Amino acid sequence: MSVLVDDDTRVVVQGITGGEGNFHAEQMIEYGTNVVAGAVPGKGGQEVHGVPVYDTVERAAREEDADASVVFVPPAFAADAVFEALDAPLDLVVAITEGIPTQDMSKVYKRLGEVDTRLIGPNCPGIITPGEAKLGILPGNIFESGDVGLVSRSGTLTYQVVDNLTSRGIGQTTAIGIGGDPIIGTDFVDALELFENDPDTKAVVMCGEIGGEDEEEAARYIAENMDTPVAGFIAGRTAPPGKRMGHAGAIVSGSGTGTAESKIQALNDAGVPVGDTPNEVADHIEDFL
Amino acid sequence: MSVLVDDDTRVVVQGITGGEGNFHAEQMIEYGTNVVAGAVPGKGGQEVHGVPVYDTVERAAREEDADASVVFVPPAFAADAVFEALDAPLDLVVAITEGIPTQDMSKVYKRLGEVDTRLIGPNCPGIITPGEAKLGILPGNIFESGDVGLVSRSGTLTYQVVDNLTSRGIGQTTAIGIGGDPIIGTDFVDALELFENDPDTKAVVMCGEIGGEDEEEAARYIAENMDTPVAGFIAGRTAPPGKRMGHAGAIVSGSGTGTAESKIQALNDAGVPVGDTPNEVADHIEDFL
Amino acid sequence: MKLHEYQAKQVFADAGIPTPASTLASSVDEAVEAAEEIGYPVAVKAQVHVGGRGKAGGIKLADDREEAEQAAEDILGMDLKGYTVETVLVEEAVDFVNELYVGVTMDRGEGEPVAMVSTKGGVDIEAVAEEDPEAIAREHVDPAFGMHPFEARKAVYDAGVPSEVASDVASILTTLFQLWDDSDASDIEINPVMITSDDEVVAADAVMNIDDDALFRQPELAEMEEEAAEDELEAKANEYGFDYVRLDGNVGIIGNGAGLVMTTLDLVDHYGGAPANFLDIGGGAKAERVTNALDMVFADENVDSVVFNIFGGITRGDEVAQGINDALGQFDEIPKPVVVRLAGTNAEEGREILNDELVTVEETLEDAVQRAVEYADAEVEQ
Amino acid sequence: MKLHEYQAKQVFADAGIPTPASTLASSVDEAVEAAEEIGYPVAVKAQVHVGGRGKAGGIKLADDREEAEQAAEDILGMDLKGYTVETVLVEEAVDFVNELYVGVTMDRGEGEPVAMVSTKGGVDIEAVAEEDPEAIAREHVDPAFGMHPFEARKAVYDAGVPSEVASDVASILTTLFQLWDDSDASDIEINPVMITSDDEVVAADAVMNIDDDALFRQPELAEMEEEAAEDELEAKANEYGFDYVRLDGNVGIIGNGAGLVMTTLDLVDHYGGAPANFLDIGGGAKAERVTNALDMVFADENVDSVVFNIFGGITRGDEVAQGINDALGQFDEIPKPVVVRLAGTNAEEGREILNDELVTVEETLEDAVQRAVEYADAEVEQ
Repeated sequence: MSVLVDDDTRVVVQGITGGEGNFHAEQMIEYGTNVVAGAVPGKGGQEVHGVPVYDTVERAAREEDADASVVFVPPAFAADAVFEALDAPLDLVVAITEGIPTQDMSKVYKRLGEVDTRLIGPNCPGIITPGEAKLGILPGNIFESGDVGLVSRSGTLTYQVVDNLTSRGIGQTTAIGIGGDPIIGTDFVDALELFENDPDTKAVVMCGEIGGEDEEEAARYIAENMDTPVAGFIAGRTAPPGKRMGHAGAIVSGSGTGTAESKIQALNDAGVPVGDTPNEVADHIEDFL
Repeated sequence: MSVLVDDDTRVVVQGITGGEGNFHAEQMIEYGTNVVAGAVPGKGGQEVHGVPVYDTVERAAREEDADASVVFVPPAFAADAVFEALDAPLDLVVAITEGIPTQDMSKVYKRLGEVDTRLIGPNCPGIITPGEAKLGILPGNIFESGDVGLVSRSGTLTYQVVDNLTSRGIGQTTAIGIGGDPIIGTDFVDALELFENDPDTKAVVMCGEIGGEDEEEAARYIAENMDTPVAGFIAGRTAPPGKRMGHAGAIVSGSGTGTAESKIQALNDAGVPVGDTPNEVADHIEDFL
Repeated sequence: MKLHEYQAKQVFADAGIPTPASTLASSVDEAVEAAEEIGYPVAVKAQVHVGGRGKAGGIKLADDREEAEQAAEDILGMDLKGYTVETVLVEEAVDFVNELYVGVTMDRGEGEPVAMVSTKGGVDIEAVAEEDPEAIAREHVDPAFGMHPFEARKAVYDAGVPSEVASDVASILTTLFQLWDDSDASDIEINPVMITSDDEVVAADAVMNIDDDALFRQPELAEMEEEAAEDELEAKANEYGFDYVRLDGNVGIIGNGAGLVMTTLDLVDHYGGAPANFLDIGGGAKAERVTNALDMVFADENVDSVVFNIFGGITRGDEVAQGINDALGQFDEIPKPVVVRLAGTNAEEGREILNDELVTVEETLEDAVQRAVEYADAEVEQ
Repeated sequence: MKLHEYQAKQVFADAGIPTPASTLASSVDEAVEAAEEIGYPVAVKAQVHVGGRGKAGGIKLADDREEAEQAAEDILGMDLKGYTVETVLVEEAVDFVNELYVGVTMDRGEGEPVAMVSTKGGVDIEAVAEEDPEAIAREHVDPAFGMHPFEARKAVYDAGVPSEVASDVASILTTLFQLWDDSDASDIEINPVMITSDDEVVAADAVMNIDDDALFRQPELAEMEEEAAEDELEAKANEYGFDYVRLDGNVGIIGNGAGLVMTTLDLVDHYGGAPANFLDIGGGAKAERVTNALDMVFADENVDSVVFNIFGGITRGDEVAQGINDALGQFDEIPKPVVVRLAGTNAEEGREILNDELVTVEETLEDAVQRAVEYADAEVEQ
């Protein structure tokens, strides 16, 4: 019925006493997510929304048998929070924080290669398995349980596509926002592999954007390894080279790599139809089902 | 007939243009070791003892198909030389250099966990397979080919024990000087495992000394995993606590760990006879064969 | 954040990298005085954040006082790709026999830094990377360990740097990496490193860009940021804290979330229009942010219509609608037609609140974009 | 290399760790003046490289001028475990409610640094480690990454440090690790960190030992090394570059290689003798090193005989023999009987060269040691 998270996932909220952490912890709990603890240095012993707070993630994980966390920690301290979650160790860490210095993420990325924990993000809306659990800031009400997996580099674009799907009665197994930063934990290929191996996911939407080579790599992966049909969308067709389109990763280099054309071409070559509008993506998915 | 090195081993000498490197490269070649290259930054294109010198280890390895190196590089640059050999990558690196800063070795040790290369040393006499190859500074003439494996934390003590063996006509498969520093690459357990898996090694001599817990760990390994008989020697029975006996690793801590008594007891408990003199060690080996 | 050449050179020089004697000048007199003190020949170099300064006439050599004066007169005040030159660096002209490229950047795909060395220095390195990738030696660096000295040597020898200067160039590269690491740089490069006939190495240019997300912990570098003579609207976006990029079209675009805004741009194009800008107001859409966003878009004289595309996630549509009403209510007359599309949480409530005397409300993204393109076309026809 | 408390405190204070006000004094007058300036109560603390100073009378509290004078008089010039106290640190006595232990060292077994925190501060931490290991929180640190802030926090919270000061103590630990790393320290610790009634934290003692092998790149710390009032012979060994440890017996021992020398000591003991020292002359045995080694051993008045045990590896036995002949030839009379055992490369040639009017030559290690023990016993009986 899902990948990575479900109603058994036991979640720690890192930064639960901050404004964002507090608000979204409440939202997650309301959605039915099994939030079992908060972790904030110096706040051990407090309770937030009925959830006990610990000074360290390791203690939260040990005392509450947690296996995942969501990081709502300001950018200056966010990489350290991720390192702490990797060390606890948890199985899954979802980093919502935007604006983490790239060199910090480079070190995190190195560490990810040494441990078994999976990171989603940073600078992402999180992950949701409709009706079971959401780890992050996605608006639960637009999702509906169903057969389609979704992976996206962007937040509100994800919501747009989900809206197009849900309004046609097409539900989702799990939606993963992998984040718009240049260095991220789970990438398209990782997410596609999860969906390919999930018997309940009948089709996958992949929302990419300009910058980097991830979509091209994903296309290669799809061509070589996937039976589940995939429909794509690429944002940024009209973006001029050298201009950063919001996301730190969304930039077409001067030498012409990372363009929407190259990504769309690669996906088409892999047999993936790419919609010109979000609505067209939903059309393709409808065709698959 | 041997572990780790034989006459097929293709050796790079790092630091071949320095005094020590130059002298021992010649000794190694005279012994019959297959020295195929030297590596010294800025000396690429030269030749030493008929061997071509390259600016980088990677290039030496690539051009000459080398798989091992011996490091004769001053302590300030030795860790970097080891990192370079790990990166080349070579299969085996033997670091002779004494006096490498401990924090440098700690970083090397971390890196060793990430690569497939084996390090012997530092601060060690090297490794020899009598009649085939020696990588290091061991005096070839005292060794003889035979059935006994030898592993030791000390240089001249190794020679002493080998002398006791050879003078009785007991030869050696391979002798490994693992070095007297607190942080080393190949330790007793690693070396014992190699000898246990070598069908030609009929018995093993293990020369330990005070300091650390390596001999105790070796005793546990022997008890649990070894069929090949082992005889031991432990230097430093008369060393007072808190005094460093030459080797940086040879120190009995104030709290009583690392003593000769504890090591001898552990070995005896594992069924390993420990000689009171090097000659008694040879007696035990003679009994085994 | 980009450092000017003169700033980056100061950072390099402080770290021990050899740089030519130089003085910053913001008037012709200052430039001539600097040239006289340094001695001829000198190079007079425009200090603007523009690539290809040399080709565009922003760098001139001068062999004597007269030429120096002429060069400074030519360059100071000139327009270089939209930027006015306000300062020049007057620098000892190095007599070189060879030029190298040395740089460190983040390889985003690999998630780790990469050091680069090439003997094809002094030319556009991106062109070299495209046409002759083998001419650039690349050495990836483990970010946890930092650069080992052997890695610098390896890059230098792999690139084929002449052995007489290999050790000095390796040492420059090691220093550059350390600076990159300590300064939270995104890119740092010297192009060219000049090699003189007596095997001296000199950093003849200097590029250093800092990760904006790390400026909070680089106070000394952050202070070097100058009020660049950048696009007025982009400066305003900076002030408001918006992600904004000005484009050539006439349909103003406001939205929340980079992907969704890019998609809105793409749809404007798809329906035959031309986007005037990228403007992401981010999460939440309080009245003030809405006001500021509209202010910016209206300030762009090219804009003929505006499409406002908000997908409410956690943000509620009714709150956004109220913000839009408040913002537009401040105008006596709405300068350009505004189309609003609200979706997501409480979108319906939001649409009900919106004052349709101020804005045109559309339900779908496609309809909203098409309507905005129509309005823009109508304005053009007038 | 060990830093004195006052030196380590200076390093800590420079790094931002709070330390009490203090002044170094090498006379009673200076000490009193310092105490008057700091204000009472003060602690007067002997600056010697000896553990357990407090118990041995090397630290005294003074509540007024008279007591300060008395304390300085008592401590200055006193003998602490063989070391004469030449300076004292006069320090503000901190009024504390709690004492912690904080330290960083190399875990040799794991090959990586370990940070330690305990609420059982102010007492012998090795005893705590032995009797109540759970009372010390340990956090291993990856040497490539360095200490992450969360690791410091984890150690502090795991140790049960009161939450009021947890953040300050974590910050001290982070700083200590950075110092450990930057200074090539082997051990660095504060025992105790005092906690005052108003939740201030203060480093009331300071230990900092530097890896001797890294002193070449720590010039500032190397300069702090003082001619300690150490054993005269050990000082001489330092000068000669020998590994030397003085022991209680009367059989002097010279050899090459740490393991072989230790084995020689063990054999002396095994055959009923008592080793007077450990002396490793290292590789090669040129005449000068042999002369210096003999000089040292003869300078030890406890020595009654000497055993010289060389296993020639690359070093040739005949060269060593020549060195021994040359060295002993300089004496009119050999002070104590010397037994020489040469083995390995060219040992036979060496034995032939050796002048048996100067030394007794033995072929095996066992024989050589037994002979030296006999000689020593004979000297004792005289």
